[in-house]
Amino acid sequence: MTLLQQFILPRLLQWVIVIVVGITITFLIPRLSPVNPIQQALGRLTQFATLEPEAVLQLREQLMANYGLEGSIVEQYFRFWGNLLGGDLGPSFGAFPQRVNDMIGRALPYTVALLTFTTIMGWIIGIIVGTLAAYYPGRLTNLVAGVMIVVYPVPYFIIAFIFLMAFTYYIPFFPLIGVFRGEPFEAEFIATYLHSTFLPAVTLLITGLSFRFIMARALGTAELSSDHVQYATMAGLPDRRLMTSYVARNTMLPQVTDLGLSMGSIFSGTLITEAVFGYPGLGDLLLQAIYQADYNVVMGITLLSIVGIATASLIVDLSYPLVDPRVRYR
Amino acid sequence: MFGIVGLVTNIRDLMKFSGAFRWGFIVLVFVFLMAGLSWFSPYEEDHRRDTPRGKPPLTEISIGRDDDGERIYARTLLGTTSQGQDVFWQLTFAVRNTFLIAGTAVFIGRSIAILLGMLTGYMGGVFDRVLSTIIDSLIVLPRLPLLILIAAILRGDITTLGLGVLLGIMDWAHPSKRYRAQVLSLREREFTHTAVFSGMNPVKVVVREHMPFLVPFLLADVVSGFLWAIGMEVTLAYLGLGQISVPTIGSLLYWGNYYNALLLNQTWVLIPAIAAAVFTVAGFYMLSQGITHYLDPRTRLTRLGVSDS
Amino acid sequence: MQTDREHSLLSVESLQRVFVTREGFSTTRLEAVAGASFAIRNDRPEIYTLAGESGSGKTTLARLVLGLEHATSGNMYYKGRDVLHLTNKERRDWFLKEVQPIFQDPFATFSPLKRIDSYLYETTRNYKMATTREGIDAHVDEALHAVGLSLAEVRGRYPNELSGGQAQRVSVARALLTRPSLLVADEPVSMLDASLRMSIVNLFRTLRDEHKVSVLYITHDLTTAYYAADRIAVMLRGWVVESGPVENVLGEPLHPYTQNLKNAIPEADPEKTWEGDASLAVMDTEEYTRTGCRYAGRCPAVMDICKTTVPRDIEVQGRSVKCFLYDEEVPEAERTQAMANGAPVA
Amino acid sequence: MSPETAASAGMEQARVNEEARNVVEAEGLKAWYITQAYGVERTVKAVDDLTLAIREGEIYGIAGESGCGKSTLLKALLGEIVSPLTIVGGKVEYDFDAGKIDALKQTEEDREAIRWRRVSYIPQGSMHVLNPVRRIRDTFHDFIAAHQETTREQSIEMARNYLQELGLREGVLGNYPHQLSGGMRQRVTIALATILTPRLIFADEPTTALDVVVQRGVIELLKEVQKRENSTLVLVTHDMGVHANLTNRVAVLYAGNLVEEADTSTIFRRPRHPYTRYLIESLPRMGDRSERVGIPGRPPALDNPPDGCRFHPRCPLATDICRQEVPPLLPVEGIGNGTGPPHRVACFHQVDAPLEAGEIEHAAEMPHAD
Amino acid sequence: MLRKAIFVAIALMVLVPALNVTAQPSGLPVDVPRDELFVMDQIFRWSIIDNYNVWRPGRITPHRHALIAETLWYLDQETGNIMSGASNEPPVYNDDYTQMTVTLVDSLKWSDGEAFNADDLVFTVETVWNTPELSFGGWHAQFVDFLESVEKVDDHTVTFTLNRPNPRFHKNFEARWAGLYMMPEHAFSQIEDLVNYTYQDGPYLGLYAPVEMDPNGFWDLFKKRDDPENTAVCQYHMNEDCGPGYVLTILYGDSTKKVIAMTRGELDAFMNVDFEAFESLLASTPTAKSWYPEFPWAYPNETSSRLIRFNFDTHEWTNNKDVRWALALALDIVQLQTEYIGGVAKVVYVNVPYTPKLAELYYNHPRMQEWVENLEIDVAGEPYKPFDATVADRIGEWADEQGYAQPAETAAASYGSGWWKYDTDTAAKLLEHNGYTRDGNGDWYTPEGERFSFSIQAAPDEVDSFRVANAAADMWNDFGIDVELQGLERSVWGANFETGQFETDAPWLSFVLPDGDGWPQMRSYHSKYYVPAPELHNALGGGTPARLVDPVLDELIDAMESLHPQDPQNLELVHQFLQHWVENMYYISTVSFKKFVTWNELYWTNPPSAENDVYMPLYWFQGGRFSIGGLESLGG
Repeated sequence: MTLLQQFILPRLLQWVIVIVVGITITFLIPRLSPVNPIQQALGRLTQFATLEPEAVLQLREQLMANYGLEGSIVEQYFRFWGNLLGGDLGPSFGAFPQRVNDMIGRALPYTVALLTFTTIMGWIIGIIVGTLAAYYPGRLTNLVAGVMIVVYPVPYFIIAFIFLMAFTYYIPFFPLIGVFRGEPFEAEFIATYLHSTFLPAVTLLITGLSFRFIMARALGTAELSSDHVQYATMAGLPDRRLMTSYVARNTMLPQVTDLGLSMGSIFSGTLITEAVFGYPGLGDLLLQAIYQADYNVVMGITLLSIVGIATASLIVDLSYPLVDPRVRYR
Repeated sequence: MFGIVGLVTNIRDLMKFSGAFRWGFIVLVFVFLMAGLSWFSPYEEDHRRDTPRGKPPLTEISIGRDDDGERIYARTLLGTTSQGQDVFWQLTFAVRNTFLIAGTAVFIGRSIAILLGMLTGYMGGVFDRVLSTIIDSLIVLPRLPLLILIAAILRGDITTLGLGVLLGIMDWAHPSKRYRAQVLSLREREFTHTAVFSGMNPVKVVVREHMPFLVPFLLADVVSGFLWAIGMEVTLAYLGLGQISVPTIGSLLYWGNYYNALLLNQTWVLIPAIAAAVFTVAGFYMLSQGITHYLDPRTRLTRLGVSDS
Repeated sequence: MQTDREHSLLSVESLQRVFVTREGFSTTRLEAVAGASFAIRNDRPEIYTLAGESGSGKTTLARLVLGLEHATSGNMYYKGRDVLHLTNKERRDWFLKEVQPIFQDPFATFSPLKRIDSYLYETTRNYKMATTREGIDAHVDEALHAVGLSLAEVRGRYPNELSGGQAQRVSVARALLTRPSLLVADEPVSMLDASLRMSIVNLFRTLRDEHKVSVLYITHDLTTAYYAADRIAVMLRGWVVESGPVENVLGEPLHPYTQNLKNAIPEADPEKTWEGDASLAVMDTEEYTRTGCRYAGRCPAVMDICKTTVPRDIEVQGRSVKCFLYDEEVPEAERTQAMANGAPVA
Repeated sequence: MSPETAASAGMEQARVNEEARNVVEAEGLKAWYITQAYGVERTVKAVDDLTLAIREGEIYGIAGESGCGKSTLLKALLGEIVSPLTIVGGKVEYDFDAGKIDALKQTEEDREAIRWRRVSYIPQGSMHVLNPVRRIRDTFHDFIAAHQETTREQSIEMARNYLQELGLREGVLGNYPHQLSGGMRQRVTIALATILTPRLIFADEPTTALDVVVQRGVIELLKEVQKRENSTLVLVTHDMGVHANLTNRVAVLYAGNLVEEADTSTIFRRPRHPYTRYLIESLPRMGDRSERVGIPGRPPALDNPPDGCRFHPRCPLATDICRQEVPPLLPVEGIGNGTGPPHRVACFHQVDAPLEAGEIEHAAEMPHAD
Repeated sequence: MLRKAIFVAIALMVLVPALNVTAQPSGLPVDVPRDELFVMDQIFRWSIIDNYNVWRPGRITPHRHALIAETLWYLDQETGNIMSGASNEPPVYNDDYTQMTVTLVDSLKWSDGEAFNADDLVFTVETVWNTPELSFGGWHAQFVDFLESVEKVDDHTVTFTLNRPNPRFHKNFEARWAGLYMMPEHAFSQIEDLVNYTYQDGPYLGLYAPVEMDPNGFWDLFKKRDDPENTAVCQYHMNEDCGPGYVLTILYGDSTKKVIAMTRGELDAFMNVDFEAFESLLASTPTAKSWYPEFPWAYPNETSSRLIRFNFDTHEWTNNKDVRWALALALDIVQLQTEYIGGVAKVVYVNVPYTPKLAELYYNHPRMQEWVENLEIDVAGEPYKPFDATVADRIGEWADEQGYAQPAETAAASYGSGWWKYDTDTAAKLLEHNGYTRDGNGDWYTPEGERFSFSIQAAPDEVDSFRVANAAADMWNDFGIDVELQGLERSVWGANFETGQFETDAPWLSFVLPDGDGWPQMRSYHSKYYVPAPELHNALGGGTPARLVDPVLDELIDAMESLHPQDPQNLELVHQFLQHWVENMYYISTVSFKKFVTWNELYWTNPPSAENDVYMPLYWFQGGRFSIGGLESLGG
């Protein structure tokens, strides 16, 4: 009971608030946009035709109904929540009558796979290399650190673009866009999938890794001077054990927290990277939707990312006491 | 201590103390000089067609005519863009404007962050819980999609400063949480009690006793703030959502990309802009490393030679 | 428990402070101070010691007195006034002036980023002890002289430029600036070398005798307590288990816990080495949650009743003892047997 | 839950074989902190020209105020020399069964062979010396596995047995450090340092910042550990009470110099150096409320120690010779039975009287103790 | 053990992609030999997947439905000629244009072997007429508006009866981008919900049938029918087995990526890239070519033109004709066309593209030529002749200077019409006459004493429009006006002009159709469609973003409506419209559309080009059905 009341419930509540606040914001912002999807659709439909005003009016009403834009913004808001709780994100505006659910459903696995892989790999490699760098200071590690510090602030798309040019043009080794053959989980699909995902993954990995590296190195350096590491060093523990169980294990704790908090920016990076590489994930879909003023798709994706990121944070938060035996809540 | 003389002394002291600070300082002075040079540019900020287009660095180019109508020739340091602008002078404008955007963003974001961080940290109770919950929610929100949307709404009307304000408004949640944690721990430190028993009122305690401890955090945050703001500026500009007619590091990249600089091997258009972004942020990073190290009481003690025997 | 509020400088009545801590997924309710009562006399200044192991609640009690913690229940009176419910203004204008703290770690007492004299000036100015520049300097200098320092030695120095003893003296001097009637000194010497402790403890004696300042002295070091204090309250896991004049309590401890404490003192005499067992707690929180006597877990004279029932405070031999060994409601034979099992009474 | 009871045996002082050989010998040891900052070299002579020998099986105490070089001496004896600490001169040698080992020139292999199996170290402030995210049993395994072939199960079994032997509750093995009380943590640390039955144990202020009851438990544990294998225990603490209760012999350090060395009872009964007398005199005692004073003044800064006897600015007996010449550390004639190590003192004005006589006059003009 | 497993897993995660990349050099998503596969630029990324219903509303690129479907006629954009589809005879109207009779080709078959006949057309018309949701292209609204009845006369003849005269009713079945596509009556009559029917399995009337689609919308694969001889395309080509076996449409992304794809041999044709990208493509890929083998390379006869548009509704200064003329005279068209456009588009002084057909009807028509050469405008009371006939020649000189080989045609045929003089002095006079003043720096101030400044909006991804805006901003700034160039993303730019949130912008449009008819485009400018900003400009069904109200135009539009497009009187009215427009300088027209439609002759040859100008290369207009049908394989 205490567990539930004192620990899980407040966090679940927090999770709910995060989602409500986030979704409300994302509901409102597109509706403040000057780009009216009805006008756009009308423009498309009437482009080659001579129409009488009545016909235009009829078309407009029909579109409003289709797009769920009838009524005041408050009514729209509650209808939106109603649909949402029913698991329906509505129709796409740009690709009417496609359902947003279907569009997201198609893109989601790509993004999740890319994001999960690069985040975990970046995290692991960053911590390992960063801890090594903290452990063995010297010319080489300074060089690596220098490179990382330089790479870290470079915006995602620059790295993405450099890779794109280098490995699709000068050395035409990778496909220009995401190319996937065969049915999922067939050998051919996996082969083409890996082939297409390599560059976006490396881009995300490098940027993610650089920050993890910098952080791990700083934390590792601090940890090395801590009493328990010094004592273990004095006791002649082997380097590998010191590095893993003593330095890295302890530096991982703030890294876990940071990982939970940085899911949002990692997602942003994925968005840009996907767009550059023509990788058919959520990011690419979102960018297209924003350009087409496709509210429902934008909202669907933003909403999903809020829920996803909030849930990721919740999981990190809930699991933190399991990771760190010291943690006390007060 | 906080006078000009004190500042100069501190900086000198820091330069001696920390290699990171030294390098960061030099890099930033260089970058600031670049920004300052913009006021001496022979070209106007938003002007195109000043030079021949797309010439590589150190080419001799015609830069106009003298009074007699004779062409004047000069070598261009970093080459020219496809829009007929001198890359070097464009870069000075770009650095200045990006600094303005990022600086505004950092200033606004950190002001909100400090204010909220301190408020929540000191007030505690329901106020803290409500505000902290909201802050936590905002941390989790993915900002880039929102930013792209807002930029799309304001585009055309958004000024350089406006973009800075917008970025600032979006970048305070994370630091304010950090300040709150810091304030919470400072509040329990013994010297805080000493200050209270010395009869200092809360404002004095915060300003005199706690602020100095927040400075390293602030500096570290300023760096990450700059990093984020520059990254966002560049990303928005790349997507064509910034004010691309104003030279910024991002719009330089945008135009370079727009005119297929990489395809045409006109790397001189892109490299200076990327380098400027990297140097600025790396400079700030090193600076903050140095200052943080310097202000750390533990290292300060060793520095002053009070070592254990 | 009702104390003589009117005639006490400080009167603490059944003060309680409960912490709820969460460790991992489990919650513990810790009674860090459990209905502690004591009083510092008003007629003449005294050094009153709160002694006990670490984790006995003595520091929490000191913080309660200083108002740094909120009491969960209980009362506290200073010069007859209820000080648990002061307005902020009353607290600042009157109480803080009357009661000043001295903290354990002299280096943590002052911000390492500030000059140490700034605290002295702040205190003088904020409590309006002097107004002119000269007056302030003189007032500060006077306080520093009282602790054996001078303004010249301290001015412009950062805390880390002073030795621990000097910094602790400055801390005392700062506390004296408001001309308080009570100093609350929380383990003021535990961070100092044994050879330096005496100088601070002596200072308290001087303050009591010459400056008429009472000191609430919180320590685990019974030798300095014996040396300096007039009266003592021994604390165990939030309880005051034995209190009275220091000669009585430490000279002839009655409570098995006090005996244990006294036995543990390492005397600087190779002839007088320890006898008997020292008993220690494994976990700090364990004893707080024990039903019955909190010492029952490691008491050599433990009886069955101790494990189930909380003992009363018994007035015996000029002191108050919280132990069934002296409770006449417990059959005498049982008590004698228990005492025989227990450590030899010193 | 049963009460934690420390070992109660062995209340008498450990007996030292009079003919025991020296396990550690230091000769002319100079361990300085040398820092180089922007071309300015700073030297802190934390240990300066120090010679001592510690015999097998004894408990050797090193006493002195903070800032006297105690911990540095211990690091030097341990061979744990990390910049800016530099050995400027002298040598430290261990002598176990297999010939002498130069402690200051240990290779990685030497270190691996010696550390924990022969020489061990009990640190100050156990609060942070245990890995906070590792259960005690895993830390035990780490420490054991670093020095001998073992499986995790074997290590834990070994640790369990050892804790039982020491009278500690084996249940702590499953705990994390933060779950233990300070005293328990310190005792676990001692067990951790001694589980491989080292011949030589260095303990640096093992009881500082512990309250009396815990302190007593720790000291008794140390005694127990020492007695088990008749190890040599080198104990650094500023607390003379601990020395009185635990050690066989005490060396008193002042400002990086050894000023007096004698067996414990001599040190406490008939200390000859004024500083030693001060150290002991300044301690309050139960049952005695007569006024005591601390040592006037404070130890000198070691980057610029006073000429001559380093104690002279604080010494009421100081004369001109003290200000000019460094007093040599010489054996006291006519004391001791000739077989044990001599009582050595470095003072021109030794006081040859039992302490009770209160020979030192407190100079009224002396600065306040600090 | 667990640790080892994790290690192995991580190692695999790193190694497998690394090993894999060496095994997978091809960037194409399908496994079809290149001698059977033609790859072309898809232009858009599909957001609607696996839906080949070409009648439903929503985005659709014409090349897709033209590959699989068939309408009655096609309009050659260049010549204005009608090309036959499912009908190879022009429609026959009765005298008052209330009845239209259509004769269908009798040799076409659906891909399932059923013959195509009049039942299919009648079914198609009636279905669309009765189903508002099948409104792509506005056909439904048109039928509701005009149609009285549709009747089958015989198996290959259908008669439409209209409720009022409409000489342009056949346009519904004439594909410029899209015409009403034929539905298979025998199959669709069985389907209840045609709106949501995805039409994945045919039967199709076009040459190709869809076989595979990228679930992510980046590409679409079509396979040639087994009976190509029964399709209109192969019958047009008089080749029983015309066209590649497979067509892959694929979207790589922006100019850079398209060029890279072509250099990699993974793209055989793309719609357009910018000038710089095209140049770098030529340098790296010798087999790539656009319309001309030499300068100016690009296909010049796209049927639209670029212009600078004013908003007459919200900004006072735009309503001053003199100011508009001053702005026009402050533009150096030669510099604009050479420096900004690269010399590759034809100059036009009015919004009529300079295709051979339209040049003949408008620019080179004696009536227009005489008018423009003698055109006089009033400059501060003095008459002034603004026309400069030497523009094309000067561009030719510039091209010589650049060392470009000149095309065989005359300068005018290559570089377009004359334009307005670059005469900043006269422009200054015009402004000063209207109370504008100039300070010592040459900066202009409005009569109210404020700095004369405005913004020009354009979408950077619409390359030439944006460069026109860029050039105008540069030149006007040089002239002393503070002009801000706003590059806006296309949807925002679009929304801005639709709601009147701009001062000037750079759109593209044409006043006439490729066959020369003006009414369908010009009718929007009728003042009855006017709505004030910020209402949607086309809220009333017509409308212009400029919010122009001019009774003279109204009269001309009304007069055109009931005239047959080919009626000489119609042409005269269109001329009058254009003259009136220019005299008022309502828009500043700049250059005709050009397109770097580029073909890589690596796997496929015989694309349309200047040497092979049988049909225009704009494959996205009619889905490339004719040009793709004419391709010949070069072997894999």
